Amino acid sequence: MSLVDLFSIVAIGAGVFFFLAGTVGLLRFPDGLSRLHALTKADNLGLGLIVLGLLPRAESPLAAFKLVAIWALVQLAGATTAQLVGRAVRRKGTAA
Amino acid sequence: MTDFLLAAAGAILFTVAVGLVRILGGPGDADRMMAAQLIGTGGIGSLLLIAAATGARGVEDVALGLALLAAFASAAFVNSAAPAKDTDAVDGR
Amino acid sequence: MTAPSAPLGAIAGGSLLPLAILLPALGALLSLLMGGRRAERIAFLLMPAELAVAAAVAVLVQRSGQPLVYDVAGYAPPLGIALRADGFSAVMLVTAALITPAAGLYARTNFATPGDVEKRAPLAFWTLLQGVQGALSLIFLGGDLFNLYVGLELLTFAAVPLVALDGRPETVAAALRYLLFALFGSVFYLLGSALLFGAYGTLDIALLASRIRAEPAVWLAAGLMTAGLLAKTALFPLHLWLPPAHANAPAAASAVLSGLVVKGSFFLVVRLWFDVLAPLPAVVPGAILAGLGSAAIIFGSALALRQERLKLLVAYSTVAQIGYLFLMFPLGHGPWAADAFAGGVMQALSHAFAKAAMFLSAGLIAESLGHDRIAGLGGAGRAMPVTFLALGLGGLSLMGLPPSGGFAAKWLLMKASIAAGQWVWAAVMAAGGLLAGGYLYRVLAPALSGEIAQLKKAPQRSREGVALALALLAVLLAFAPPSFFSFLQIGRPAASVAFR
Amino acid sequence: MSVLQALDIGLAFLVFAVAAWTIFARGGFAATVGYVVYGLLLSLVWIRLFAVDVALTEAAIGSGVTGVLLIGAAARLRGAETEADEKSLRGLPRLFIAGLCVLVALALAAVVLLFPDSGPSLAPQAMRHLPETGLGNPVTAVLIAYRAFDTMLEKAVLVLAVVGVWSLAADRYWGGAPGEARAERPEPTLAFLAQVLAPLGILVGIHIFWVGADEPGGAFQGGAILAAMWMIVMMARLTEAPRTSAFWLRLALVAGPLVFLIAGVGGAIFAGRFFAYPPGFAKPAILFIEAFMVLSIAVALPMLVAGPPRREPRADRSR
Amino acid sequence: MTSATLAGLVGAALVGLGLYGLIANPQPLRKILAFNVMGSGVFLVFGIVARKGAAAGLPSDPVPQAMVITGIVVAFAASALAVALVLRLFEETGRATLSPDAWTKPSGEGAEAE
Repeated sequence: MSLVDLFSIVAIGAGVFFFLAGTVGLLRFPDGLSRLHALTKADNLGLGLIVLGLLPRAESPLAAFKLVAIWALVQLAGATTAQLVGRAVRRKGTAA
Repeated sequence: MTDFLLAAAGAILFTVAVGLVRILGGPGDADRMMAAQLIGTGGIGSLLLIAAATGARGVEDVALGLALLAAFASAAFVNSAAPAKDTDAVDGR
Repeated sequence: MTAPSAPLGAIAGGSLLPLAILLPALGALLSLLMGGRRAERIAFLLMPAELAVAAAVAVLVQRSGQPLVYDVAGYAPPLGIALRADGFSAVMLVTAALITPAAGLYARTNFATPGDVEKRAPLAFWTLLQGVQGALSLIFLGGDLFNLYVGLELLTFAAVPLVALDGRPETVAAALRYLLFALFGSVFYLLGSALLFGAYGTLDIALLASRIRAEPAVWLAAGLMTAGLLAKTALFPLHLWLPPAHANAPAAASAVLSGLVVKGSFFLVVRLWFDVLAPLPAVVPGAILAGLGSAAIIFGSALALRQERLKLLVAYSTVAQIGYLFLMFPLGHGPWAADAFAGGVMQALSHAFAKAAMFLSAGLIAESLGHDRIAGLGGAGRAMPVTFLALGLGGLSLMGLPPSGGFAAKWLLMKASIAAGQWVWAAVMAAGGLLAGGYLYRVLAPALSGEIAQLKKAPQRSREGVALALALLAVLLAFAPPSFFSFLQIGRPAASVAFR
Repeated sequence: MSVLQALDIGLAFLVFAVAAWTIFARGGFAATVGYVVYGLLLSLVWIRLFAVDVALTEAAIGSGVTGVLLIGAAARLRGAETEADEKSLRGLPRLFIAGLCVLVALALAAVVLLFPDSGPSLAPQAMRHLPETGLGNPVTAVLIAYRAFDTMLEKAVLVLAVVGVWSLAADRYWGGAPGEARAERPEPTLAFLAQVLAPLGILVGIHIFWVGADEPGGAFQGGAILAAMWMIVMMARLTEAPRTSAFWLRLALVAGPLVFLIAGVGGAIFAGRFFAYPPGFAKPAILFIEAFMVLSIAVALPMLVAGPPRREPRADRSR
Repeated sequence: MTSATLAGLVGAALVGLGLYGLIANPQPLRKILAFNVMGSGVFLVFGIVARKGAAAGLPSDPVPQAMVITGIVVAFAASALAVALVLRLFEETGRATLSPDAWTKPSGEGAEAE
């Protein structure tokens, strides 16, 4: 097994672990929004590690760049979603 | 190596599925929106892994498209929770 | 690029086929783009050209005695798409090219654009009307099942908004229900096409006809596609959407919807069973279709008898008349096949003209009286005789009394079913004729009574003329010469069976 | 059983489960969220079928744009469903329908299982004619050359759909802009998202359109991504929805089918066949047509999502 | 079992599910969702047909793929039109149901004026 493969396995394995951990957290934490917030973080980290593990396997610099862009976009989506939906919930909280 | 990538993809899909069961049921619509977004993250992750394992061409663009649109459902959700109906906009009944 | 598949495709007439589709499509696009009053002008500018193209197609088919074929883009099937015009296509094409402008002429009053300030209903109407015509041309000429799927969807998207044009909640609901039925139909049709493609690697009708065998995939595909098309044709028991949609649409739209649009999907049922699936033994499916048709005749007529509004009555009579169309299916094999086919086509044509005339008349009556309650029609016939003449002549065709196209159609179908020993269809037709007489009597008897009707405004002569002209065309079909019936057989696999 | 098979089975089960959720979930909104997830999973399935062009379309239109449309509708229709719920079918008819559907599914499954593993295919023919088109992506060649007629007409379907949606406006709003005028300040987060996403998305959309000639991608997918970008910008109120009477909007809407149609007629003149391309000019002609199709898709999809005009045609410019 | 066959079975199941939702669900929005589920099932059947037509160095027959792409766009347009109709109905009547007694009674005679 080459060094690249080892790197991929470690990074991707760690990524999968974060996804798993996020879900376990989801099942254990009692409170709604904070639990989702934690889950967002875990999943984004997980995706980041997977992208990291796949980077050395990318066929071209463009493909590698796309991988990073995908991760960045998902980060952005995760952060904004949490904020948008959170705000909607708060607005509801004050109104009700 | 291929099998490892596929197994990783499968593991992520599995955790996504478990999370899905937990969150799609609610309690509120806000939870559901967050869930959809998170499942998107997992889906993109397993998509990349499957692509790397099976060597299908052009898959990064699919993932790129999905990543671009990942926040869209939430944006539509926030946008359509019309001001007049704000009070019941979040988790309905 | 590649050479065309058949030398026939090379003859110049073939290029008329894409033109018949592209002209109305161009009209619809330009109407939206230019907007305002120009939408109407574009429609009327193109409609004569479209009629000329349709007529030219018919003449060329007649001259060559064979279907016209055109490989679009120069790629022969199975890779490319072919358009084909046989006798049946050509007459339907001409029919659509006659009824659409007639409905347009009638609609000029309702959908005018005064002062060239663009208004909602006129722009939508003129754009969608041309969309309907383009879609119908595609359906009549398409030689590829997926291309025909696009045609079906084009038809749906053009027809559904026409129903909701006046924006009342009940019309919106009727349009929604229509759309859901139509979408169900398209999906089933597409599913069947997928199975056929999976089995034979082509969706070209001619190629499929030569490859098809009786196997599970084909039977399932046939069932799914037929069910989908029946939902769009509103054959009993999938007719629920039709009466509210056709009765609530503006009269000009109703004429097109009832006269033409349902014929589009019916046309494809005929294509499917008489061309694509011709090699299959079709006794049982034919009997099922005709059984449903019979139920539609009885049920639709009986409901028409009970309606209180004229437009609803006319709409329910469409449900019944659609039933007749399906009586041709169990009679497709045997020495009587030519009669049965001609009868079915004749029914499609005569009903198209007659029903368009009746909906236009009903629209005029509703506008003139301010309502279309049958109970309030007393004496209206004397006040607006031309309108009621058109209504009555259309009714003649529905009842199947001579002289009318409806009579010719029912006579041919009856002859065929008796020759085939399938008496039951003949009996149903007789009963249907009586019921039709009943519901028309309900309308005409009070209208022709001695009461004095108060008109809010007199109907315009020109619009009465349009309705009457359509009704006369329905009557005129009764005098179709024998050559017309041999024309209908052009392109039929069993064209050897000469019409007597 | 290999890992790949296990993954496939897991994916199949997941897709089925989410679809079932979409059909059976209690609330309309919950079902709609299920559908958004479902669209995403479907793109995975399409990847597994090696249909990357379809996966791209599904990701952009099936999941993304349709998601916005349905989530928006579900959010608006909240509370409209309780009454209808009571009228839902019960007992015997429900059982009958369920039986019918199971029957259809089983028959379909049986036929699918009977299909040979190596079925009939048009791939060899598609590849043989590929050089004539100058393209490298056979799916694009099917769409824009072999079956160009389908594609042109399907663009016309989109235009008719826009007319149909617009025709549902109230008379006084005809010609005005879709979407309600809102007094509310735009969400700052949403505005930020749109500002970051839009330029990137436009790049990606154009990229996907451009590589579509040779790699997976094309006018549909690129146009849909651009459409999504316009939608997010409108959702964030960085720009107002245009008036439906605006000439440029109508021109953009019909440009795709119109240019395609004119090119098709040009084919009859210059290449002897409607929708044929003159030898040697195929690729530039195709890219030219596709560019207008991208434009039309990018405009038509947001207009379909935005719905009928809801503002007075004159008043909205003063805002 | 190949992944193509598996996808075909899922497609069949989706068609059944969607059909059930289309008929049995009373709310129009749910019917639209069901239509989309059913549609995607049909597309998957096309997908396996394409996959089984792998030839000439292509992993999948491009012709059915192109048909699916066309179909997805058309299905979206159909959903958009249906959603517009549902929302219009909701705005006019405060309800989104196809059951006629929900909206004809209040409007009464209005239906008869042409």
